[in-house]
Amino acid sequence: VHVTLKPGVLDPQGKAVQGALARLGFTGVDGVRQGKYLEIELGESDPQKAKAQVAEMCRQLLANTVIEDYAIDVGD
Amino acid sequence: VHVTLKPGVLDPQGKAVQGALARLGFTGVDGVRQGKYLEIELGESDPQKAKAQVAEMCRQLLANTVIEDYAIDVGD
Amino acid sequence: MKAAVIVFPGSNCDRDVAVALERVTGFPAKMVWHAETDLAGFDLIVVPGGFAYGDYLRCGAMAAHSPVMREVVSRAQAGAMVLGICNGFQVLTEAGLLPGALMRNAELRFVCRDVTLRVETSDSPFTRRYGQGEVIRIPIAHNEGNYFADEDTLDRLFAEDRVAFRYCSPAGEADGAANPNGSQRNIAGILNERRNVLGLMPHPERMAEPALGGTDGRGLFESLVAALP
Amino acid sequence: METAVNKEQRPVDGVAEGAAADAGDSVPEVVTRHGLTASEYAKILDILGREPNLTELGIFSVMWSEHCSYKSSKKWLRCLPTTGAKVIHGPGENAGAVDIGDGQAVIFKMESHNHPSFIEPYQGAATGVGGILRDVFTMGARPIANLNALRFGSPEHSKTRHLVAGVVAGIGGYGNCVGVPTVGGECTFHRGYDGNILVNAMTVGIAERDRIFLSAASGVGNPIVYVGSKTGRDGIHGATMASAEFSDDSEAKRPTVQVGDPFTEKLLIEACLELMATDAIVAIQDMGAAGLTSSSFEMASKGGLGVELDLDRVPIREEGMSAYEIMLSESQERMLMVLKPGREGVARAVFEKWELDFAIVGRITDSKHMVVRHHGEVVVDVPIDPLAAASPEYDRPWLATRRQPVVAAETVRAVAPIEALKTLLACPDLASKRWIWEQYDHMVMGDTIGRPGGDAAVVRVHGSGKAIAMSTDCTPRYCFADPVEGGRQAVVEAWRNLVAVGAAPLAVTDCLNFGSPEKPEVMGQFAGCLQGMADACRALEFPVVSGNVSFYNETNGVSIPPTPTIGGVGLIEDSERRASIALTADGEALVLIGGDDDDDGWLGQSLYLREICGREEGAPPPVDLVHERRTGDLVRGLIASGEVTACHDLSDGGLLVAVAEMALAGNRGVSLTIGRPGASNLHARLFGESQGRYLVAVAPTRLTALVQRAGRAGVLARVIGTTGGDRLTVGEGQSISLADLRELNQAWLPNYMADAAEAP
Ligand SMILES: Nc1ncnc2c1ncn2[C@@H]1O[C@H](COP(=O)(O)OP(=O)(O)O)[C@@H](O)[C@H]1O
Ligand SMILES: [Mg+2]
Repeated sequence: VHVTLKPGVLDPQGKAVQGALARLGFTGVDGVRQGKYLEIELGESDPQKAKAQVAEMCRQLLANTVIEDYAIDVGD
Repeated sequence: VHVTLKPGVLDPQGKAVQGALARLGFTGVDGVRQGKYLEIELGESDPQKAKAQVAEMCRQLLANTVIEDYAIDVGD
Repeated sequence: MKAAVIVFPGSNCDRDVAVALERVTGFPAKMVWHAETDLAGFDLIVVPGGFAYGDYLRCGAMAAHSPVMREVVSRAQAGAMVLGICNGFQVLTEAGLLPGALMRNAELRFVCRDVTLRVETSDSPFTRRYGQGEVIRIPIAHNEGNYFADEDTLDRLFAEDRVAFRYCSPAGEADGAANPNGSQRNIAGILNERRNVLGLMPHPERMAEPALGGTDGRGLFESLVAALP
Repeated sequence: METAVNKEQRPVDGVAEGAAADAGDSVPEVVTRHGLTASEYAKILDILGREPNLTELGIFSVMWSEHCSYKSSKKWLRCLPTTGAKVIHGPGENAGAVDIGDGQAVIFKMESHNHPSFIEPYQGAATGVGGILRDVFTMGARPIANLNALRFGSPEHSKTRHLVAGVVAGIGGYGNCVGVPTVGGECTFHRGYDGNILVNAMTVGIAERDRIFLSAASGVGNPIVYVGSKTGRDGIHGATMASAEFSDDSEAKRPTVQVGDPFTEKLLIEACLELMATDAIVAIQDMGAAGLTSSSFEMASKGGLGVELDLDRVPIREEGMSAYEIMLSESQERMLMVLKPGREGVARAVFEKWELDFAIVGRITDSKHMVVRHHGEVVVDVPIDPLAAASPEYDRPWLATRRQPVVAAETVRAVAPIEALKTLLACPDLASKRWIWEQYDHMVMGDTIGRPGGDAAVVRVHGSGKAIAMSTDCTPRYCFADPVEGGRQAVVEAWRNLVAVGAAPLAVTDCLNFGSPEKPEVMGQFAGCLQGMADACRALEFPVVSGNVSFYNETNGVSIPPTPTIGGVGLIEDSERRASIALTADGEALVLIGGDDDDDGWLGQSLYLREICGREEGAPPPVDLVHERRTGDLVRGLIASGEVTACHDLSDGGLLVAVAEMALAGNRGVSLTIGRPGASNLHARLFGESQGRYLVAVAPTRLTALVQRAGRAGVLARVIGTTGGDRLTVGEGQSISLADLRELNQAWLPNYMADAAEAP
């Protein structure tokens, strides 16, 4: 699961990382946005159902939908 | 860039998320690991070079290689 | 004793530690901005608590790459004392001066309160004024104080007598109930191999005068006066 | 933020605005969407002599919003005493300033962030802390302490846990990072806040008296400088949102949530204080509600001048922002300054050192107009004085709250004292709030000598022997039952908490949280509370020097209980001469100071009545301001002369709860000598909430002198127990160990929160 800040929402961490990269001499960095990445192991074997379950988890807990978006990839 | 905790390193956040999911009534969650996800916009147009640059950023700053691994995807 | 306190953008215990240093040792400390690159002549360098660079990305990560940190590393190699408190401890691990890493507290909450610590070794320039095994009360205030290192490193730290402080009960038991943040083996502070670098999560500078609730933190600064010219 | 009372603003006719009055007129829909009424729109046409464009409409809308204009509250705010021998700046500046001697001033203010915190608790609370910090350091003060007064819904409500977790983490996350200790506050729960929690944040700072910075611009041609973070599309129309009632579709208003950046705030504090040490600044104003609009407007308006802004120079975070968006953005961590000519270089160097944005965005003019250019075109041209002068003021209809009958003690069920005590100490309102304050760094800056858990927090004035005492207080159930008594009580409780640590109370800030002013009952509560506050502030010479009004705290038409939070600030001249609630020695006498035998057992609106008997009713305890002052002055004197070893005021839960709190804090038992079986109305004497009382501990050798001294002051002093042991004993055979009591008192909140499901 990727949880990222909605476009337009201030990302203080990304801003600070960008500054730090510049201080380290990395040039050409035009923007940094920081998000969360979660790996969830599920008992569920049906990918469809697993995805639906995780989407529900995102809405209820994993993402703060006021300011964040989420995207789900189902692996194996 | 995905920054994840090395296997074997305890993940207090992942553990807490797992606990919270259980309290919310989600069953069948066997494990949760939480990592970071960074989107970096680069001026560099050569994907090879971009990847090399970002790998260097990871080594120097973005990941703490004592406890973390990183993986880089170059988009467009 | 010539002491420097490094100031990063976001440091916030820089003044506190300077005040305690001067109060206990009588020596004023020099505040050094992170952009400076010359620490020659200082025999004690303090990396203070706070939120350097907001603790964004990882605590201490961005500060560890400040110009001044290269100089801190080289001064440490030259034998100067380096003390990292709280955020300073995180910076020292990120800079590679101390092994391991400080992760999010097991309870995932910031915790600010007095804890009791056991002095695991009085054989260091930072702890010689404490008794071996003495139990002291010092405040902690952190969100990422959960000390992690792999088992080999932990074994080595103990084998080499490099664990300076462990969280313990008031009776001196370093058990799970006394562990405020999930640190492996209740570790609160560690030394480098040469024993001239100490990193610890608790704030001795906050317990250096009776009005603040106690004086158990003074021993650390008194030890340094005794150890330094 | 705007000012509480602006005496310059001429009252306009007292027409009550409201749906009925406006129903007949038709105004463009865009006007209504901006929260402006037909009569207000007519005034705009009149002032401009033409139709406003969208940006101008936005500007009028925010400037005349309840939040910025105080249109419904002004009339009542005027009744508060705001002056005093030590008051340097009362309401009307960013924060109040009071003289503390030695050329120093204490500067403080409280502000609400209720609506944003309900929508996004972490960021809402965090940005609330950020905003109030800026109000204080804008004036040149270094912030030395934060406090927070929190009101949540019933613990059983499904949202409460999530809100508590987020708000506390947000306050801690911001305050801890900027390195200002969060030293106190309050936190209670009631179903009246289920749909509308209160998050009131207070900051206290210290400045040199002769280096206080104000916002009035001067010097035609002087550059206007923008510093801090870049401007994004954050919180556009937050000010009007904060003034609009909640409803279930408030989800739709979500995009206005702002994200706080405490790291940038820390840099901004250091950079501003560094620049303030030079002579470069003429005027400075933080960009709070209504952002660039209200800050630039206010600077010009107070200086009687005009302002010219070039939006192309404003540091922008997102592409393609319109003039409307730039003018109304509420992006955090930004300041506007007027510099002396030629000092731009000095200022730029400071802000660049701290890696903050710095831009010259305009200049002061003598046009008395606000003129804004964007892409080379004039996009705003409004005259300043007429806009300010025509700022609406309403004398809204109000309905006095009906008084409730006095509850006689005889009609209240008596429960065995220890059982009742156990229930009370574990009830949500009295349970220890340690779980909260341990998430706040309350010791950073190295001057916290009175940590949370006592009556008032105490923080030393750095490098001196003086200390500042601070407390936030309000008892909403009293205010609901009787706004006038409740308003008085909120003030006297804050005053008492300061006295109880040995401080001389100086002044107050307030945060007035109420429902919709368009409802006569709510206006009645507001008017009543203000009258009560005014009485008490006058009688105690405890002026109001800053504050904030938050109306429209309702959900689906139901208003919150009236909650005028009082932030009291006091001075301890010698920080060694103070008291704490912790008992320090065995064998001492515990003495009840104040009150009288007839009046000890006021059970109406008490926590005993609510928690034990399930009754929320009756007249609240009356406040006798003369007695209050006499008693407090005596207690302060006793502490100053070192006569007593511990002190605690009596408030929620009454006498036995206060005794228990002192025993727990000092880990020392108490045997009460009142409470022999058969005593009449014992439950009322032990748990009644009569006002004006304190408990002190005194060594036996000093007891007689103390009782005599009290007698001379005309205050009753009654020995009610002795200290010692590890149990709390009431009468024979009724006792409980401190360990058990502590467990009950400490466990409730952590246990409650253990079930929280929060994403870390
Ligand atoms: N939200 C909070 N933040 C910090 N401290 C708090 C908070 N809520 C309560 N406290 C602390 O808990 C103690 C008890 O609070 P309270 O019962 O309101 O005191 P009092 O009855 O004396 O006004 C006080 O020291 C107060 O500062
Ligand atoms: Mg009190």
